[in-house]
Amino acid sequence: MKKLIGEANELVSQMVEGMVHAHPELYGRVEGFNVICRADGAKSGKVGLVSGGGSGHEPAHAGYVGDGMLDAAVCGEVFTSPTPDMVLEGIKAADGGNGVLLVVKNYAGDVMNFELAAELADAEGIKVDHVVVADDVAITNKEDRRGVAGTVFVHKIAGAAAASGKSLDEVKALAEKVAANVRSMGMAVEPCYMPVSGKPGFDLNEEEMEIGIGIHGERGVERKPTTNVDAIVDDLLDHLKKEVSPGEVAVMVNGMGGTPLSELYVTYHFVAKKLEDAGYTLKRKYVGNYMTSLEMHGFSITLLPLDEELTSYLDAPSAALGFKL
Amino acid sequence: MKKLIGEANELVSQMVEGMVHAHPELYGRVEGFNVICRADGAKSGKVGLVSGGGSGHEPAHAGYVGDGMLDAAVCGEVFTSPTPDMVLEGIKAADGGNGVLLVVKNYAGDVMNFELAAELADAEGIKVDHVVVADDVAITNKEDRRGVAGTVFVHKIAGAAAASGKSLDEVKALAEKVAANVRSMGMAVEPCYMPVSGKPGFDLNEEEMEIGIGIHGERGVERKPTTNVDAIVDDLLDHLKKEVSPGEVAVMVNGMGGTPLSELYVTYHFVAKKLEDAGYTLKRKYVGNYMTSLEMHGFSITLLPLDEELTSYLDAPSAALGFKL
Amino acid sequence: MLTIEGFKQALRHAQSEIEANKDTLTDLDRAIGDGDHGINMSRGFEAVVAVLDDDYATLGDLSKKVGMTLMSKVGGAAGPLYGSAFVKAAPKFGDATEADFSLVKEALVEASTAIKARGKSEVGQKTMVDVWEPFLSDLNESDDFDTKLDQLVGATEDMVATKGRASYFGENSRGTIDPGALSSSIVLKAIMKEVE
Amino acid sequence: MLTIEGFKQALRHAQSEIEANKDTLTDLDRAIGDGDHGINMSRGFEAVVAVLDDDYATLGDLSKKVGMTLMSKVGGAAGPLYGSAFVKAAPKFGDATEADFSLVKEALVEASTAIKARGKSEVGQKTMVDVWEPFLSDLNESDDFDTKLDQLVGATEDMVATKGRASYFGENSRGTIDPGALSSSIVLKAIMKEVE
Ligand SMILES: Nc1ncnc2c1ncn2[C@@H]1O[C@H](COP(=O)(O)OP(=O)(O)O)[C@@H](O)[C@H]1O
Ligand SMILES: Nc1ncnc2c1ncn2[C@@H]1O[C@H](COP(=O)(O)OP(=O)(O)O)[C@@H](O)[C@H]1O
Ligand SMILES: [Mg+2]
Ligand SMILES: [Mg+2]
Ligand SMILES: [Mg+2]
Ligand SMILES: [Mg+2]
Repeated sequence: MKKLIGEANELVSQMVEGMVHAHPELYGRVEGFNVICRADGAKSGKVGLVSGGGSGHEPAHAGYVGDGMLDAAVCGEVFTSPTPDMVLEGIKAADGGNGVLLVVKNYAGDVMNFELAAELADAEGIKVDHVVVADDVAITNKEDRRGVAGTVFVHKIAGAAAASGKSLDEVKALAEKVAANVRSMGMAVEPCYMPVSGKPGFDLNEEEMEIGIGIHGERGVERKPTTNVDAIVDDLLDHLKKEVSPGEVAVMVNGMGGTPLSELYVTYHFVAKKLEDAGYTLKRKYVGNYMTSLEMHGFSITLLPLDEELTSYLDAPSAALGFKL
Repeated sequence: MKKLIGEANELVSQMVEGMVHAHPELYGRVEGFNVICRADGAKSGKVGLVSGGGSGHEPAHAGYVGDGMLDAAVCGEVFTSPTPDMVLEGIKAADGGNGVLLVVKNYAGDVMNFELAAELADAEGIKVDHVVVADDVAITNKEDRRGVAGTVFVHKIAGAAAASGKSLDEVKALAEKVAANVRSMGMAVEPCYMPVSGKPGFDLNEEEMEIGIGIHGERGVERKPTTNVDAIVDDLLDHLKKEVSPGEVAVMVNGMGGTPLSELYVTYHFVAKKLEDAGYTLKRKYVGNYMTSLEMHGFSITLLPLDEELTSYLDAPSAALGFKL
Repeated sequence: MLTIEGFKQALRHAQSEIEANKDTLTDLDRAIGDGDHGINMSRGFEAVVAVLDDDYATLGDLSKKVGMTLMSKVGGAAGPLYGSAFVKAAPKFGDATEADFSLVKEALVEASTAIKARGKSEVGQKTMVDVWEPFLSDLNESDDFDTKLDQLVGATEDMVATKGRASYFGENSRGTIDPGALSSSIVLKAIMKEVE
Repeated sequence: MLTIEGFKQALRHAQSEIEANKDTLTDLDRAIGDGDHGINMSRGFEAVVAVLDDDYATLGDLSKKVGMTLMSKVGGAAGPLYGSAFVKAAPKFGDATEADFSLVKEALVEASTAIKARGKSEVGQKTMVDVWEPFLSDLNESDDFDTKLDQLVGATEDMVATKGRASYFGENSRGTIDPGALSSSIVLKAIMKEVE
């Protein structure tokens, strides 16, 4: 395992430091916390939007902070949910007086820490609500599904709705509409390595790949012999097509952090062909690193059924570095 | 070696196919060639800007096609300069009647193939000129220096100048001003793997890294024991500071394709601190994957001394996916 | 009797045991989770030890401080669970400066209840609950605490997870001990040792 | 005498030898370049073989077609170099339908000159020029072509590169044969075999 870092336990703090230094026009840092907020502070009257989770998913979540998307990103230790006090700082930084919506990925830790923070914020008189994203179809049981790359669409659409002046309830309803319909599935040919322990999330030999991975280095739900990406795409789409009917969709081919962009576009080439053959209309397309897992080599496919409302929020301007429009 | 591709010899063609399908509003493909041009065709009266080279450097070069940057990107086989007939197609696609500037990275193959193409274009009555970028200070002899990440600044500044209506000579003069002053140096802790042969560019054991790598999987000029990134940054900056004097600069911390964004920001954190301590003013900062080498795990640092002219072109709007402003 | 000093001693002991088992905890979590449990617990208990130099008037104050510290340092799933445990045990300890076996047990039952409530979990889901709940349910002062805890930890090996990250692997989660169960046994052993 | 059929045979032979040495060429380029020379040459000569089924009226036509094909299929540095070589040899072959040793030699000297001009290179820089130029400079019909070519290829091993990618490694480029020198010897051997 080779890491381009300083001291492993200062990784998140130095990353946040670097982000704020590189983009001072965009980012501020909540003093003493690994929390990134808007450089220009909370927008009075606007519903605040906060997300976060463990670090290691860059550009998520700080890369989605900016006009039209998030107001604060809470950066936990690598692959470890942030603590309630941190999330509370994010909430405070995002609060413009009209309530704050938390976008939470469905992990026991994230849900508990964000809920605790919401309780603390409530005690301080801040109106807080939250939406849980659970888009990973690799997990059969819907309640247990992980929140993965589909979360980015929640950020984008809820962010645009908040920017357009919608109320907390309205923004939440939109976020839930996205969360209810977005579906993702991922795979990897190489694991990522935990910076502190130096260990890979799983051990694969040269001929194996993991299907149905999460974004925290966890093993997939199935281990298979490697094939070319044409066949891999078939495999993932088989799962996704069971839950998303043909029609107009947004598709995202998301890199896991260590995947060359050339491979993502080759992958997208197959995804597009197969979906169109199956009767889907690819109304919006996104290819790149959106929700990564350190240097993992792999990708996920996300589908979001689109109507006019969602499309218009998806297309709304965004200043966020990870989703600039 | 694990690759997320279909047939290795169709990689570039399928990647180009994927790019054009994903971004039809931005890209067109020159029929029958791995050449990406503007969806809306050459801009009449504007100086055309063409770059390219081997593939495997994504988002370079297609990611820099768009309003305010390139008009065409010529995508050779992986790490192999494109052929003259391909470059000629790029030139034709970019020609708006006022001449075309080629941005060429300083490799024997690129220089020869682009020169041959310029001769062919000349024979067809198209005014063509070129600029050669050789920013890699890892190579002592200035004439032999490779063109690496600094090329992106040439694209950006020449692109903005062309978009502003400058003549071929003026655009060329600006491109040469950037090329004459920009300096880069890179390193890697893990090699990349050639898609066709399946072989790594070099073999490193767990305790070694390569300093002074290029962007084609070639070994660095020095092999050393791995250290933390703090010390690595010192090493690279020592070389760069010899050639770029303290003052206002643009700095780019560029990922080689397999480097997590978190590591790039940690790296940037050290770069910024050390440069500021040494009397540099970081007027513009860029952190991300700009000029990659497949899945290589490493980074490069680029410095460009800035004056008002260069700064304003650097800040001009750009629709290119890899440098959206 | 658990005194304030004894409680502190227990926490210092827990910290050193977690440190000694850091890699084991991480490896277990690597097999059926995301490989950070040892790191999270180590970070949290290091922070706990750092607050032990302060003076505490009551066991309740100390327990609350420990809970708040864990809550803000551990992160992940374990953070809110351990944090809630100590925070919710605090009122039971109340103003006491020492606690006999039955008060300790009552406080720990509060802790266990807090874990289940926060985690929306119950016995049999292959989590730390499978140590806390059965350990406390029929606990006697004369029990061999360590042996009982070891058995409970061992029993999680054959379970199939239905809560937490391990649940993603379904049947494949069988065959590995739950990391949170092991860390719980470390913490409970350290406390019970000071009660004896 | 090199006939049109003999020239075609030489190119087919070159292709199969390049295929057989593809990995060697790539590995040499991996050591002191970017590891694609075997791949580039293989792609180029496969395309050359594909155009050999066509009819050609003259050796010049064939040589030009081969050059254009290599130019548009090999890429990298080798593409324009080999491409220019065959394109520039074509006028020397002219309208001839067969060439004796001295005409072949003249045409190859043109090719060698074209390589140097296109590559702005000369003898001693550890490139393919170190095969082409000395091989042709004192070539006699009675020479043992293969042995001479093998010696020239071998001699590049000890050189320090000052042109092409290998030059990046300075002194470290010593100890490896130049890949372009090896591919050049393959091509030249195949042609000379048909002249004999
Ligand atoms: N809902 C839950 N209820 C009780 N315990 C849980 C729950 N979810 C997880 N755990 C416990 O937490 C442990 C994992 O902690 P840790 O690895 O630190 O957090 P994370 O899973 O967020 O990485 C598991 O081994 C399990 O014992
Ligand atoms: N300027 C030059 N003059 C002559 N030969 C050259 C020159 N540059 C490179 N070569 C030859 O080309 C070979 C490399 O070809 P290849 O690997 O296909 O291209 P690239 O270097 O672009 O990857 C070298 O081994 C060398 O013999
Ligand atoms: Mg975790
Ligand atoms: Mg090459
Ligand atoms: Mg864990
Ligand atoms: Mg090469």
